[in-house]
Amino acid sequence: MKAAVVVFPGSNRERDMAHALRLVSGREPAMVWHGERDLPAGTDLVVLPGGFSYGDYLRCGAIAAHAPIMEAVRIHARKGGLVMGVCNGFQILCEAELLPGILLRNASVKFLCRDVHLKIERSDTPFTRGYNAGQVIRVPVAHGEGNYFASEGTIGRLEAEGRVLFRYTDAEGKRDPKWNVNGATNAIAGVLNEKLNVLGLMPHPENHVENAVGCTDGRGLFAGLVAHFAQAA
Amino acid sequence: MKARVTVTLKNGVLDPQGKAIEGALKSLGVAGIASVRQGKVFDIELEGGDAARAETTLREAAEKLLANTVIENFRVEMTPAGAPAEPAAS
Amino acid sequence: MKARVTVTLKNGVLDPQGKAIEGALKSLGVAGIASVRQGKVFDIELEGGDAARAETTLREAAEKLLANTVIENFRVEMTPAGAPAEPAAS
Amino acid sequence: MSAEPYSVIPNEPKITPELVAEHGLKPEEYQRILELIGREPTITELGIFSAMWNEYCSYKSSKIHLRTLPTAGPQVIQGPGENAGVIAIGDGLAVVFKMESHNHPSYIEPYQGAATGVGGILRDVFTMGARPIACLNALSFGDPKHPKTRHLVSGVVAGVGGYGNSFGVPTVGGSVRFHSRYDGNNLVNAMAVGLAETDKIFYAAASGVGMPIVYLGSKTGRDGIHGASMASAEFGEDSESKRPTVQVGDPFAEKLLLEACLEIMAKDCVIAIQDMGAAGLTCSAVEMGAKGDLGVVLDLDKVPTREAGMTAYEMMLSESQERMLMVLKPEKEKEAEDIFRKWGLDFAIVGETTPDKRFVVRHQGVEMVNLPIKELGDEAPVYDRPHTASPKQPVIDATMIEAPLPHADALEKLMSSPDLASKRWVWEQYDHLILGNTVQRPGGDAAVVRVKEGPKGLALTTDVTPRYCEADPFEGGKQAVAETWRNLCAVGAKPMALTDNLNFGNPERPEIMGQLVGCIQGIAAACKALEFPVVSGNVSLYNETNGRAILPTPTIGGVGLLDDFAMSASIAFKAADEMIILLGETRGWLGQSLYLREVCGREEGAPPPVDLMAERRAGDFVRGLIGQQFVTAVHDISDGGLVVAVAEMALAGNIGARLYGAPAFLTEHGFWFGEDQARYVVTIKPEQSHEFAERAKAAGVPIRRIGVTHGNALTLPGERPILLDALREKHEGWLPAYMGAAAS
Ligand SMILES: Nc1ncnc2c1ncn2[C@@H]1O[C@H](COP(=O)(O)OP(=O)(O)O)[C@@H](O)[C@H]1O
Ligand SMILES: [Mg+2]
Repeated sequence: MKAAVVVFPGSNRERDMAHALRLVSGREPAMVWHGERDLPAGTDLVVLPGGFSYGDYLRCGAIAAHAPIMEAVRIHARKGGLVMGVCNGFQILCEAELLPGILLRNASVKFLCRDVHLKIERSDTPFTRGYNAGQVIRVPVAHGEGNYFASEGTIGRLEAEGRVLFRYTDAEGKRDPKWNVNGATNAIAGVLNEKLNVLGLMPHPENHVENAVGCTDGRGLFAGLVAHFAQAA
Repeated sequence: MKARVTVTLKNGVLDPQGKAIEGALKSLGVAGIASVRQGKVFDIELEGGDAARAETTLREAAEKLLANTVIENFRVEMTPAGAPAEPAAS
Repeated sequence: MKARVTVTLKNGVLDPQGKAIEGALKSLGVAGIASVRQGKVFDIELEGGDAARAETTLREAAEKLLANTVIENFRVEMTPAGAPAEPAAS
Repeated sequence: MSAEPYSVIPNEPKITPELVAEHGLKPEEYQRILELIGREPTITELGIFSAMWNEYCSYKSSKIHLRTLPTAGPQVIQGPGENAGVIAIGDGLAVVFKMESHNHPSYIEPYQGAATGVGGILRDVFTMGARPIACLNALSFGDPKHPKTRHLVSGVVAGVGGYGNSFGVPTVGGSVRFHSRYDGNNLVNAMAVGLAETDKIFYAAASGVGMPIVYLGSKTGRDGIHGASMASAEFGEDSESKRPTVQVGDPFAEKLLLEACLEIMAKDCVIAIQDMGAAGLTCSAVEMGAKGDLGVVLDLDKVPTREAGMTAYEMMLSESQERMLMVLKPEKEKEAEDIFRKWGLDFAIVGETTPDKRFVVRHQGVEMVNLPIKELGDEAPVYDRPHTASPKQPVIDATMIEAPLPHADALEKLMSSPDLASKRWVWEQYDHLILGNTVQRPGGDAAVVRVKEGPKGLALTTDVTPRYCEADPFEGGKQAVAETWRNLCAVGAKPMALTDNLNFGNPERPEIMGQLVGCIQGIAAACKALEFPVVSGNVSLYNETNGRAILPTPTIGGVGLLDDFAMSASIAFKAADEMIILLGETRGWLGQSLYLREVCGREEGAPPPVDLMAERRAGDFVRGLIGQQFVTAVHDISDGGLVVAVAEMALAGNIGARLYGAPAFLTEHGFWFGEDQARYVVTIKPEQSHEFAERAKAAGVPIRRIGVTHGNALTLPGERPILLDALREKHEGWLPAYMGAAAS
């Protein structure tokens, strides 16, 4: 799997992401500066990592969505290539309209860093084939603006088309407002685009890939992607 | 030339910050507040003196960047010449 | 009754947001922007109909919470009855 | 620089006694300036003197006492005197760390004050060539009932998080306390820890004549002019209305500055580098020159400014954030500039080094400053201020104290009291996981972060018990270091070195000066006995309002080293039916205990004495046990005493405990709640009890079996069981409930 991690000014989880990709795929990802206009040739997966691109000023992800590299990301997605935005990366994908909706301020209004439980809604996507549908994993969140919001119509479509991939639940996979860490509509933690090749998610699977620091529940995502490309090859 | 772009949340869009402020005002003992919604203003200085062109520029800026029209509305106002750059210290 | 409290940074206080937005507009090719400073607006609904009292309440709210007068100025405006709650969708 | 003719120094406006006083300079200090330069200073020069001779920069009240602190050790690469301390941890790696206060600014504008405090300390660390890997913060607030406290907590915590989260460094530990003596003077002490290679450390001392001096980072505005002086003046009734411009932080700019600085350092462009902190351009330029025995010429026309019409005075004293000054290798100019441009930062050559040891500043064709550079720092006044020792407090006899509540009720009360209640509400607002190396998250004794990919790990903690320091500065100073040491040992780390942040009231009052002197003596004694040197620190004085000082608060930040991070111990009970053992001697010391304060409503008595040799024996013993995986859980005993420690272990592991009775020769409440020092609680597998006892005997550490892990409740002999779920609700609930009462 050839992964490219896009680095914006203010990105700060790009090292965490690169570490997880390296650890699970055994291959060093390319780090791509936001000012570039092209992705490295042969890129399979583009990752927009977490952080505070442009200081999160104006709206999270709003300024980064217009970065020069985003045109290449758009083209990659249009051609069916995989794109994954985590946390700030998710916010950027929404602002760039590669994903519907927007991430509002957490309902608590505070930044929150804690482990959450995520229910994997389906396993038949390249991002989740390392998991079983209905499986619950534990991964951390670290954000102030992760409260997913979209018009009623959009939410209805996302649900109907099975494009909600991750949801905040309790440890048993049950939905409960207490576990909806940021107040997201329908406890949505991650969504797909129509073609199911662009994913945005708020939590950080890249921070749970080693037992020594947390746990390994996040590995499945990366392992699934590796398997996906191995099969495709 | 100076202008102000005001960006506010559309009706129906959740405003956690506004809600929190509402609650905080109540517990601070400020009485009589029914609801609060928070928005943004951008005070912009423009080069050149063509007001019509400036307005076009600003609408472009707002549409492209300053507002996310999925959830926000915006309004552009040119500041009359001689008006203070910021509200008087209140 | 409705009102708007506008909070802006005092002159000379650093506005990293404004600076970043300025840069972004430039690189988006929006021409003619000399500077941007960002502020906040609070659209507030008040209980009761006494405008004078409402204004006192709002000034209190602004001083206690909405603005930090060390770095910010604020201005309170009552919205004339019948005016739209939000700027018309632009 | 070029030899253009500059006109002579103007002496406008005239320096009047009022102007001198406004600059915080005493008449005799001004006299000293006149003698030093042989003429009347310009206003800019006066501003420079006031900044350099101010308490914050010159340490004039504390200097002679700070000199007594042990600062050496085989691990020390750089002790106090640079931007941060540096220690070696093997494998060619060094840890760079320091703590600093931002107390007054955080009272005036809690969010920005705290944020810029974090920004400042991060800059100190990466200026030396280290990549920051962790932050900690020690916060002291006023009485929870004081009307301003909630607002301050909310703003400070948001500010600490806002800066660190965006910058991208995990905030892994700290402390939060409340006491009415911090009403009007809250404390924000921020610590940053970075990692560097031992042979790539950068220092402030310039070298070479005619070297370009480069200004890096954000532009200069009129932020925080007089900020440094403000930090040294007592607050009065009207201080809130006379507020100077506070600095606003831009963590985004700082993150770019970090990356750009590390990049030019890696490309070998840098001769010397210094961040602009208190008194900005003045302090940094003077220090670079003075440390390198060189003069400096600055041309202010080249300084990137944010506002039009800034005067030399304003530029020299501005405290705009996210700026650096660097002496550049001349042949690397283009390369360095390109790097800064790539990161979108200002880069301007604003001066050069000269051979004549003068500090010269020019602006718009006029020489505004021409001062002897060495004397600016070296000749700053140093005071041996009169000090009186605090009166000794009586030792409180536990048998004379009645237990007003059943112990179970007392425990619940303590666990939900402001100082002991969980601080989760705080640290969940901090990204404590970013960078992916956090092995032990907040909530334990010390945080543990992995060093690169391991196997080494660093243990980090901040500690002090101000009420002990108030009652007995010497014992309190000792205790602060001892507790830091203990928290590091409790996770299995070898304590390596510490940084201190000495927060006190007005040193011109002999009783306050006495607290400062006493605490420093106590710290020095403990550092010596524990071989735990001080490598950096910061002093914050004049923390008082209307003559009422804060509790003496010498915060200690400790760094420990683990050979294998995976072997670190945690406080959580691991399994049922394990043996719970108390290590160390218990005398049932209730004087100055939280039990006495929270349960009996009395704040009095002598604090527990610290036997440093016992501390050392116990710490070394525990560390050894952890290294051999002989213990399953470890917690040190501090605030609240033995049963609070046990309760924290039970909550962390969600496993209860059945406790045995107190020894007959002690009062029960003294045994359960006394705050005797040099103690730990550990759990072991029952089958190891015999060997454990033998080892303890050999190590000279007293032990006592106090109970067994069991069930879902904590049971003290003869009392109702305390269900863990109920206890957790109280322990976790206090702070959110308190803060929830207003979301401000
Ligand atoms: N301001 C804070 N920031 C981060 N962590 C904190 C803060 N305050 C407390 N903590 C964490 O909460 C835990 C308990 O703190 P404390 O009671 O001071 O510990 P100890 O008694 O072991 O020194 C520690 O892990 C500490 O790091
Ligand atoms: Mg401890």
